Order: sequence, then structure tokens, then C-alpha cells
Amino acid sequence: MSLSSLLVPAILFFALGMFACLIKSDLKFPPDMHKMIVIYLLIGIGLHGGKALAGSDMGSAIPAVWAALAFGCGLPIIAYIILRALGKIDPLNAAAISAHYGSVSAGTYMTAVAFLAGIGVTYEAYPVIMLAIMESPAIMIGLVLAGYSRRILGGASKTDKGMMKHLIIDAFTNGSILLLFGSMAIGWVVSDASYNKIEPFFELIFMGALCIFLCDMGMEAGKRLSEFKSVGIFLVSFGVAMPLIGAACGLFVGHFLLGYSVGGITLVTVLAASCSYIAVPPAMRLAVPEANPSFYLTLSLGVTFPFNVVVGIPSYYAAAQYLHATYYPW
Amino acid sequence: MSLSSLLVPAILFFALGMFACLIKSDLKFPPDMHKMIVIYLLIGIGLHGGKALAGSDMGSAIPAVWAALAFGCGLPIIAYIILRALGKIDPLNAAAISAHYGSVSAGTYMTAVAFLAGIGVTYEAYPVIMLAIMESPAIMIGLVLAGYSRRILGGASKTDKGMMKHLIIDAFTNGSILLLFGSMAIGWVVSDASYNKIEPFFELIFMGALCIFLCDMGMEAGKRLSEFKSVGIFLVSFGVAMPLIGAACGLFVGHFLLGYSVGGITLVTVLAASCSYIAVPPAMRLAVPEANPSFYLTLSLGVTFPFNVVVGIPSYYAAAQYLHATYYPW
Amino acid sequence: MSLSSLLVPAILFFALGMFACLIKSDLKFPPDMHKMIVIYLLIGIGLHGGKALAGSDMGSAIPAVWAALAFGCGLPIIAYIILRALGKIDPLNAAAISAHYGSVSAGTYMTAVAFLAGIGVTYEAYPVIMLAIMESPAIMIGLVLAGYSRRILGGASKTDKGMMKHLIIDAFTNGSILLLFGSMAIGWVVSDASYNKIEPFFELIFMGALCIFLCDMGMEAGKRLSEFKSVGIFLVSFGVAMPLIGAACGLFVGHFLLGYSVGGITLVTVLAASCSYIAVPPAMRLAVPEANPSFYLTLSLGVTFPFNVVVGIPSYYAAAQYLHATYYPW
Amino acid sequence: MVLLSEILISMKRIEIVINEESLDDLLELLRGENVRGYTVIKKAGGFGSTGERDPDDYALQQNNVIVVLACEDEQAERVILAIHPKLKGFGGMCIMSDCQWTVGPAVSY
Amino acid sequence: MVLLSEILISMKRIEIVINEESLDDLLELLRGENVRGYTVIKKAGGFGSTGERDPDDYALQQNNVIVVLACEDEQAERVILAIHPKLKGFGGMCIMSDCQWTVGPAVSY
Amino acid sequence: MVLLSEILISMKRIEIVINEESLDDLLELLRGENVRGYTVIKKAGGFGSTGERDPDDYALQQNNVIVVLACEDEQAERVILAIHPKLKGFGGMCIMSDCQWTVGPAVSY
Ligand SMILES: Nc1ncnc2c1ncn2[C@@H]1O[C@H](COP(=O)(O)O)[C@@H](O)[C@H]1O
Ligand SMILES: Nc1ncnc2c1ncn2[C@@H]1O[C@H](COP(=O)(O)O)[C@@H](O)[C@H]1O
Ligand SMILES: Nc1ncnc2c1ncn2[C@@H]1O[C@H](COP(=O)(O)O)[C@@H](O)[C@H]1O
Ligand code: NA
Ligand code: NA
Ligand code: NA
Repeated sequence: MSLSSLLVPAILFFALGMFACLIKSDLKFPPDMHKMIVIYLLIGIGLHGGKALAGSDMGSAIPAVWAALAFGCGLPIIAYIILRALGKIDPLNAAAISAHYGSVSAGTYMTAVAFLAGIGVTYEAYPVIMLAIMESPAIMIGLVLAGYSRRILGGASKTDKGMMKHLIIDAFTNGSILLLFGSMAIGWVVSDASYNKIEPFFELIFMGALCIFLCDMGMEAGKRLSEFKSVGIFLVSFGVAMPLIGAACGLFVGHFLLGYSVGGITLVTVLAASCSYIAVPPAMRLAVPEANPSFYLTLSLGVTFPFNVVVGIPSYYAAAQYLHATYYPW
Repeated sequence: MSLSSLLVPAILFFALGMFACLIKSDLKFPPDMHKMIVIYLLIGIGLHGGKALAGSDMGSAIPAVWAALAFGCGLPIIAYIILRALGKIDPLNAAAISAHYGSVSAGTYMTAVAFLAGIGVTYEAYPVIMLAIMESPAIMIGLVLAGYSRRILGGASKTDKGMMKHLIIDAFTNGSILLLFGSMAIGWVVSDASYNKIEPFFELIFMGALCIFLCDMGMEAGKRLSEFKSVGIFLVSFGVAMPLIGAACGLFVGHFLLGYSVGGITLVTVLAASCSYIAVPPAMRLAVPEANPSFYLTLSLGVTFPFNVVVGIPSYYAAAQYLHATYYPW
Repeated sequence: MSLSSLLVPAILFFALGMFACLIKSDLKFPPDMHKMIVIYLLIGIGLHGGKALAGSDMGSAIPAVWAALAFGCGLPIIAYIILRALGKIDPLNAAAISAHYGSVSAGTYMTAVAFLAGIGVTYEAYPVIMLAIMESPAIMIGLVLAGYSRRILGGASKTDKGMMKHLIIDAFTNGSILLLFGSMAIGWVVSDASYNKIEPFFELIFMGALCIFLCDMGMEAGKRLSEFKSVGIFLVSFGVAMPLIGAACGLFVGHFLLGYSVGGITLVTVLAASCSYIAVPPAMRLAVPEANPSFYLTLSLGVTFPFNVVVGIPSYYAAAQYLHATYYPW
Repeated sequence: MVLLSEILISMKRIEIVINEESLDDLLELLRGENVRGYTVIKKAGGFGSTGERDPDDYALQQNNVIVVLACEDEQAERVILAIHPKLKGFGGMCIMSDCQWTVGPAVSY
Repeated sequence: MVLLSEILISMKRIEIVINEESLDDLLELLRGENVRGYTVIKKAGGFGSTGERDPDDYALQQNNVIVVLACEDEQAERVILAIHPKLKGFGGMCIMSDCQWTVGPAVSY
Repeated sequence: MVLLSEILISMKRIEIVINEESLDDLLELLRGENVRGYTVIKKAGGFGSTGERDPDDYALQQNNVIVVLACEDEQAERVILAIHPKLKGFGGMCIMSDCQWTVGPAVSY
């Protein structure tokens, strides 16, 4: 894989956005534009996934579901232990940050899809299910970790049942998850003829729209990046190390347990390595008001997301390629 | 026609929107997104219609114009009589509600177009003229009915001439009507070569954009649906019965008087059966401030629109098919 | 060239927008929609230009750069002299207005591109560089002219160094310039395979999106047009004469100095004839607060822009054709 | 001054800032107290005991809403007493000041 | 306190809420009274004698606008007297209260 | 009335209007004065000594921002004294009036 494969337009637009932020340009996309593109992209990825799944063997999807749940529950616990043991981060901030790493970033996933498309690599239909499933469990684990932390801190362990329920309902009626699952279902059921009618809007122009989305994300990441100092060297390193740990788990699961192709392994790795900045932050703000939002937001948007987009994805792909070539288990 | 023809993506997205509202998801599309898509869809339908008309015999459009005017004036009067006689609805609310049923819903029309496209049925160029024409006359009739109602109520019959004029001007300078007529004219005059340059934007991706529009409309309809109770059983039944009455008129006119194909009859039927939620509500709010907006909005957005989209369109198509096969007058 | 070449959809939509404004329609596009389309169009034009440049001889771009700088510096000075000598316009208003005419309007440029595409005329890759370069120098010249004017007026010539620096930085970190240059660079470096993935979004549907942009611009121009009276007959004539002077310079430079094809000459002419309404107005508001914004905005948006779009572009094309046929220097 | 005093009524102006999700609850409460007029400004930001709230923040969008109402003194008293126990849930502020209402054709206070 | 009293001037604060379509008429009226400063907040909602007005309603978008102006007492009197007969047309509210203006380099009241 | 006087505290309400670009500077200044609560309304328009400012203008978008804060009298004094010298740079207005704060569970003034 040459350096030129990094010259994916989507990633270059991300860099352009960060650059704009760096030179303090007055470039600014309307906030609603971002929301609209996110809606569009989620539906597009869902429809595409649904259509692909309709042609797949659904029995084979079960392992993907289990892997998604394992990532969602396991990764936050690993993160929490690292933050507490190595970083001496206070329990509640540790809980809030951890939750983010069990969840996923649809933006990172789509960039990976663009990357694979750019170099012409195919992938399985199942990772998109994992994308949809992984948003929520991490929030639950975050709640559990926060409850545990509060007990450590000796505070009244009266976990607010009402809020617990509220958050769980939220996690499953969350707009982006609904869009993803909903459009997956629609992609699944509609006939090919019907799908072809909407394909130009949701697939043909998808990669271009993704560029605009990533340009905006670049600006957002750039803004957060400037808060590096307030976050401290340990947390910044954690923001780079944790996706690598996640990636290692992803590579292992994707290759040895799920037995996917190089493209599929790459996507599973990206899911495990990525970190939520949509569903989890508001949930943690509500559930762990004691935690400092600028910690988890800087880590998620300012460190892990750009790391994954610029360095991570190509590396994960290279690793998947290596693994697939070396330890071919079948 | 099988049930699978209901699996048009556009209609499924409408259902998804209603479902999101039902489970109280926090899914929410930016209001400006909706306005933008409406602008886009109106221009798209106008251009397409204009281009189709450019290739048609314009003399044959005259009957369509007459039919549109007849629907616009006749249907509100029928609605008013039913509301007053059967429902004992007070005169001013009856007037305001009636006006909505003489007008049309571009969203319903476009869903019908998507439905026909999905099953590969062609249609005449003229119904789009009817769509553009039918927005306004119903508003006038609404004003007349309101004036008549005020006289019944014995109130000072001083019809505010200034507002009357204001509303009539409004009805003809209304943004959506202008967009529809304007883009129809543009579609009409431009050369094929020019049209082909803009066709990808306005036609190729049209059906996909319509899905997002209908998803949003589903959420809006869902919101209104929850006000069922405050509206009462009679009005809800009226919201289902009135489109059926309109549809009967539409079927008759489309088949026997206009002599259209099955696709054309379906569209004429949809126009007669649909009910405005864009141009008429603000006009009625201004002209009949005594009427309760939650009545006409719940009926229009919460009852008649979803009924037409989910149940109406396929039924009207089936009826048109039956009619066309049975009473072929030529 | 027949009159029918005026029937470019983009220009017709501009006329529709002006018409809507004229009849005081309530048609209104969401402001964010406009911003979004501008972002999209700038990226599209930049990518397209960058791709074209990648296939061109870059040495040949140097003359275009010089021409751009010459226009940016020369035209405002010509404008200033005319405004002061013929119009007796007070120095500071003259300075502010002049600056606008040295800069360019991307909207006019894109309309010209649509016009050329509509009649199937090709053009060189270099004018897009000129478009990107010409935004800024005129602002500098405007600052110099304003400083000079203040000295004439005998006021304390303490030019606010801080603001000067601020404005110069602004001129080069300006969002639209950055987008244009950035996407040009991206279009330049990405492989054809990558470019083809984003081409449908940025090229295929470009002309259609431009129609919506121009419809909105038509409404904006129409609004400004109504302020004709407050601006006075001299300035309105200036708003028509100055683009003609710019066009004459553009024709000369495009044909004799740059030696472009008819399409290229037309674009160079349009650049010289057009007048900024995005980057320059806020800069002048800050740098020359004494000048009356309604003067330069009415001229730029209400007079010169519509003149160029409706009358100018076809005339410039006709003139370029004539020149190319008559004085073929090679 | 004679004219002015005839068209002005001494009233109270109440200004409430809460998070946007609680708006419906607040309005219900106000309607319960028979308030006949209020004005609502959405998408406000702010800072308070629960930290910063920014409607423009990308990942953590948090909107405040401002409700302004003018009413007669007793009405104001009732409103304040009704809102007071709920302030914790709404998480915001409520201030009252004197004002003078310009009488118009329709009464909405 | 000496310092403060030097930089504060006793003035009136007028707060007007009307429907957005009438804004131009109101501003013209204010300019007619030589008002030299005002602040405008658009897209407000509210409730009054004509029912609810919600800028976010899908089919029945109705925007209020809030205009706040600080001015000297006589000016305020003139403004109130000028607005009073028009309130019906504008359909809204107009309240006045006391305030203290912090003097700045430029006078805009 | 007994009840009311127990839950109301006499305070000052400060209302500042400046251009949106200066908001960060203003908030920094406020934080420097240990202000513990404020409310921010963006995208306001207005008119003042520097002419009209309209957030909806196509080519010349200029946004004002309104910052409202309620605080105790001494705090208010400090804020006014701190803002006064900066008003020129911010280019706007700052007015203060009396108000009564409804005590709540959390103190944010
Ligand atoms: N002293 C204050 N002055 C103005 N606004 C305040 C004040 N305290 C709180 N607020 C507003 O009320 C919101 C919620 O306050 P809190 O619940 O204390 O975080 C804040 O985001 C501010 O918008
Ligand atoms: N008592 C009040 N307090 C605050 N705002 C009011 C009051 N009465 C009316 N308004 C505002 O004025 C608008 C128009 O009032 P009206 O014409 O009475 O319907 C309402 O939508 C409210 O925003
Ligand atoms: N007397 C006033 N009343 C209300 N708002 C004002 C007043 N003077 C100035 N402003 C606001 O402050 C902004 C800036 O004022 P200035 O710097 O004087 O142009 C204006 O755009 C208005 O929004
Ligand atoms: Na993860
Ligand atoms: Na109808
Ligand atoms: Na120029």
C-alpha cells in the first residue's frame, strides 16, 4: 500500500478542515448543514447495508452481533482500568471517558468505507450491523462504571433509578440508531427495482457528500485539538493508545473469530478502535454530571477521531492485510 | 397488485418517521432541511412537468384546468355541507376545515408519482398543471364560506375588504405556487440539451430526496396524530371519509371526463383526495382567526395525509385500474 | 448566437427569483440553504479546476496569475478615478465601491461556466486560478485608497495598523478563498479513480444546484434593486459602465496577452467585469466604516451582478467570438 | 404626563431561564396559573451552577429557553410561588422586576 | 459608589413584542421618533390574546420579534405615546421599566 | 406576601448587547469578575451609533449578542466598572436595573 492511498478525497477534505481551523480561517459550515449530512449519510449507509444483508446469509450475522456486544462491554472496562491504574484519573471522569471507547463513530466507519472503495477492496455485509448495535451497550456499561465509581468515592450510592431508565430508553430510541436500523430494514425489504430508483441519491453521490461532512469534522476536530493542554499529556496519549488497543482486539476478532476478508477485518477493526462523539457525550453529561465534558470531548473529537481518520485506517488496513496473508486459518 | 407494491421506499420512510414519533425517539430533522427539500421537490416536479407538457398537445390541457377549478370550488362546499349537516361543527371551524380539502398536497402527489414510478406505470403530463392550479381557488372558497358563516352567526358582516384583497394576492404570489409555475415554465422553454444538464440534480436523485422528505412528514404526522382525542371521533372519521369522497369525484372526472390512462386517473384522484397543509393553513389562520387551528391541522397532517399515503394511493390506483378495465368508454 | 442561448436554466432561475421579488411573493429560501449551496459550488468549481489543472502545463498558468493581480490592482484604481472625477462621489465611498470592482463574483463566474456548457464551448483550466487569486488583492487596494482618501480629507492619517494587519490576514484566511484553493489542491492531487467516486456529487448535479443558487441570488438582487433611488442615477450608470470597462480590459488581456480560446476569453472577461459581494463588503464595512454600505451593496448585488448575468455574459461571449475570429494573432 | 399615566399600568415582569426540554412543563405550569400571555426565546445559551450550556456546541448541544411574562402583581406572586418549588427540576433562574404595561385593545396579562 | 454614579444614567427600558411581519412598520415608527438605538431578537414565540404563536410549528409558523430599546425619559414617553395607538395593528405587547445606562464612548440612545 | 419575601432576594439585572465576535472577550471579563451565571442570546440584530446590524443581511451579516446576568449589588457594581472601559471596543450597550431573584436549590449568581 503506497502513500498515495492516503490521498482519498474524504481524508484530504478532513485535513483541509483542520487546516482551516489551524490558520484561524473564518470558514464555517452552517450547523444544520452538518446535521443534514449526518442524517443523509446514516440513511445511506443503512440502506446500503440492508441491501447487502438481504443478499447474505443471516445466520452468519449472529457472530457479528456477539462481537459487537463484546466490544461494547469489554472495551470500556479495559479503558476504565487503564485510566484508573496508569493515569490516576478520578473515577467519575474515568467512567465517562471509558464509555466513549466502547461505542463507535459512524464518521470513522464511513471514512474507512471510502478508503476501501478508493482502493477497490470489498467487504462483508455484517460490519454495518455491528455499527448499529455498538452505539448503545457502552452507555449502559458507562452507567455501571459510574455507579461503581460513586460507591468507591463513598458517596450515597443512591443510583437514580428514574434517570437510569430514562437513559436506557434514550439509548434505544436514539435518533441516529433508529435511522440506521430503520434504513437498514428498508434496504432489506425493498425490491431491486425500487432500490434502483433511490440509489442515485443514496449511493451515487454518497462519497462526495462524505467529503463535505469530513471537512466539517476537520474543523470541529481542530477546535477541540486546541484544548490539548487543558487535558494533559496522559489523556492525550490515552487517546492514541486506546484506539490501538481496540484495534488489536478488532483485528483478532475480525480475523480469527469472524474469519472475514481483509476489507471486513478492516471495518471491524475500525469499529473497535473508534470512539463515539454523538450518542455517548450527551448521555454521559446527564448520567455523570460530575465528569468534565472537555476531557471526553477533546479525547474523542480532538485526538482519537483525527488519529483514526489520518493514521489509523490505513494502518488497520495494512495490519489486516498482513494478518490475512500470514495467519490464514482456513 | 400485490402487497409488495406498498414497499415503495418513500412510503416506508414515511412509516419510519411515524414510528420514530410513536416510540418518542429524539430523531429530529432540522426545520430548514425540510424547507430546502420542499423547495427542491417543487422545482423538480415543476421542471419535469414543464418538460412533459412541452411535448404534449396544449389544447388537451384545457379540460384539466377546468377540472382543477371545479375540484377547488366544489370539494370545499361538499365538505362544508357535511361538516355542518352531519357533524354539527360550528360554521367558522367548518369553513376553515373545508377550504383545506379543496386544495392539494404536493407531498401526496409526489408520493403517488413515486408509487407509479415504482410499479412502472406512466401518466399524462396534465395532472401537474392541476396540482399548480388547485392550491389557490380553495382559499377563495374558504373566504366565501367564512363570510357566509359570519352572516349566519349574525355577527357584523363587515367583511374586511383589505384582508380579502391581501389574501387573494397572497394566494397568487404564494412561494410554492410560484416555484411550481415558474419551474414548469422553465422546463417548458429550455432546450433538451440544457435540460439534460440539470436533469441529474432534479430527476436522477429526486426519488431519494423524496424519501427524506417523507420521513420528516412521518414525524410531523405522528406528532399531529397524538392530538386525535382533542379533535373528536367525528372529525377523525371525516378526515378519512372526505378523501374518499374526493377520490370518487377524482376517479369519475379522471376516467369519464378527462379520459386519462390508469396512471393519469390515479394522479387526478390523488389530487382530489388530498388536502393542503402548506398554503391553506396560514391563510385560514389569518382569514378565520376564530377557528381552532388544531382542528384543521390535525385533520390535514395527522389524518388525511397519512391515510392517503399509506392506504389511499394504492387503493386509488386499484380503483383506477378497475374502472379503466371495466368501463372503457372508447 | 441566437436568443435561445439565453434560455440557460440557470439564468432563467435567476429571472424567476427576481420576478418573485418583483411581485412581492413570500418565496424565501432558508439563509442556511444559500450558505450550503455556496460551499458546495465553491468546492465543486475548485475540484473541477484542480483536476483540469493537473492535466495542464503549469508553466502556462503564470501569465494568468499576473493577469489576475493586474486586474485586482488596476480595476479599483480606474473605478476610483471615475467615481471621483466624473461622479464627485466623496472619497471614502469611492474607495469602498472601487474595491468591489477589483474583486470577482464566483456566482457570475459559475453562471458563465453554465452558459458555456449550455452551448458546448470549452475553455482553458487557468481562469479558475484567476478566480481564486482575484478575491484578495482588491481588498488591499481598497485599504490603500481609503488611506489616501483620509489623507485628502485632511483627517488624522493614523491608519490603524492593527486593523490593517487584521484585514490582510482575513483576506488570505477567508473561508471561500480557502475552500476554493483547498479543493483545487485536492482536485489536483487525487487520482482519477478517486476523483470519479466524488464526481457524481460535485459535477453531475452541479448545474442543477447552481439553478437553486441563482434563483436565490435573483431574489437577493431584486431586493437590492428596489434601493435604486437612494443610490442615484450616476451610481446606477456606473454599475453598468464599470463592468463594461472591466470587460474591455478582460477581452484585451484574454485574447491578446493570454491568447485563450473563445471560452477562456469569455471567462477572463467575466472575471474582470464582475464585482464581489462576498469577501469585499464585510472587509470594507470594517475598514471604511464611514462609507455607506447601501451604496456598494446595491451596486454590486442589485446592478452589476444582474447586468452581468442577464446581459453581460452573452455579450462578452459574442465579443470574444468576434475578437477571436477577427484578430487571430497566431 | 397625564396621557402617559392613563395608558400605563404598573405590573411585574418575570423572566425565567430554563433548559429547553423543560419548556413544556413550565408552560403547563404557567397555564395552570391562568397566565394569559408570555414570550418565548429558544436556542439561548448560558452559564450557571451546572456549568456551561451552549446551543452551538457540536457534540454537546444544550439549549436554554427564556420565557418573559408581564402580569399583574397578584398574578406574579402566584406564578413565583408556583415556580419556586420546581426550579430545581427545571434547573435555571427566575427573576422578577417592576414594569409598566402599555394598555392596548386586547388584554393578554 | 462614587465612580458608579458617574458612569450610570437613569433611563427607561422599553420592551416590545410584536409579530415579525410588523417589524418594519415598528422600526419606521421608532425612527420617526428619532430613536438612536434598539436591539432586535427574531424568531421568538409566545402566547397572547390571539393564541399561541410558534416559530417552530411545521404548518403554521408564526414568528414574534422582540425589540428592546433604552432611551431617556422624555424619549421613552414619546415612543410609548407613538406606539400606543398602533399596538392593535402590531398585535403584541409593550412594557417599560427603569434602568441605568452605562455611559460609553458613543451615544446611541 | 410573607412567603414571597422569603423566596425573593433583591439583586441587579445587567443586560449587555455587543457584537458577536467580542462575546468571548466579554465572557472572559465576566469570569474574571467571578460571575457565576449568565444567559446568552445570539443572532440578535439592532441599531446604534455604528448603524444597522442585521444577522439576516445577505452580504453584510452582522450579529449582535445579548448577555443577561443577575447578580448581587456589589457584584453588579464590579461588573459595570469592569465593562465600562471596554464598551468602546465591544461597541454596544450595557444597562442595569433592579430585580428580585427567586431562590432555588443551587446558587448561580
Ligand atoms: N445569575 C444568572 N444570571 C443569568 N442567567 C443565569 C444565572 N444563573 C443561571 N442562569 C441561566 O440559567 C441556566 C441554568 O442555570 P443552572 O441550572 O444554574 O446551571 C444557565 O445556563 C443560565 O442561562
Ligand atoms: N403578558 C404578556 N407577557 C409576555 N408576552 C406577552 C404577553 N402578552 C402578549 N405577549 C406577547 O405578544 C404576542 C402577541 O400577543 P397578542 O397580540 O396578545 O396575541 C404573544 O405571542 C406574546 O409573545
Ligand atoms: N439605546 C439602545 N437600546 C437598545 N439597544 C441598543 C441601544 N444602543 C445600542 N444598542 C445595541 O447595541 C448594538 C451596538 O451599538 P453601537 O455600538 O452603538 O452601534 C446595536 O446594534 C444595538 O443592538
Ligand atoms: Na470502539
Ligand atoms: Na383535494
Ligand atoms: Na472584477
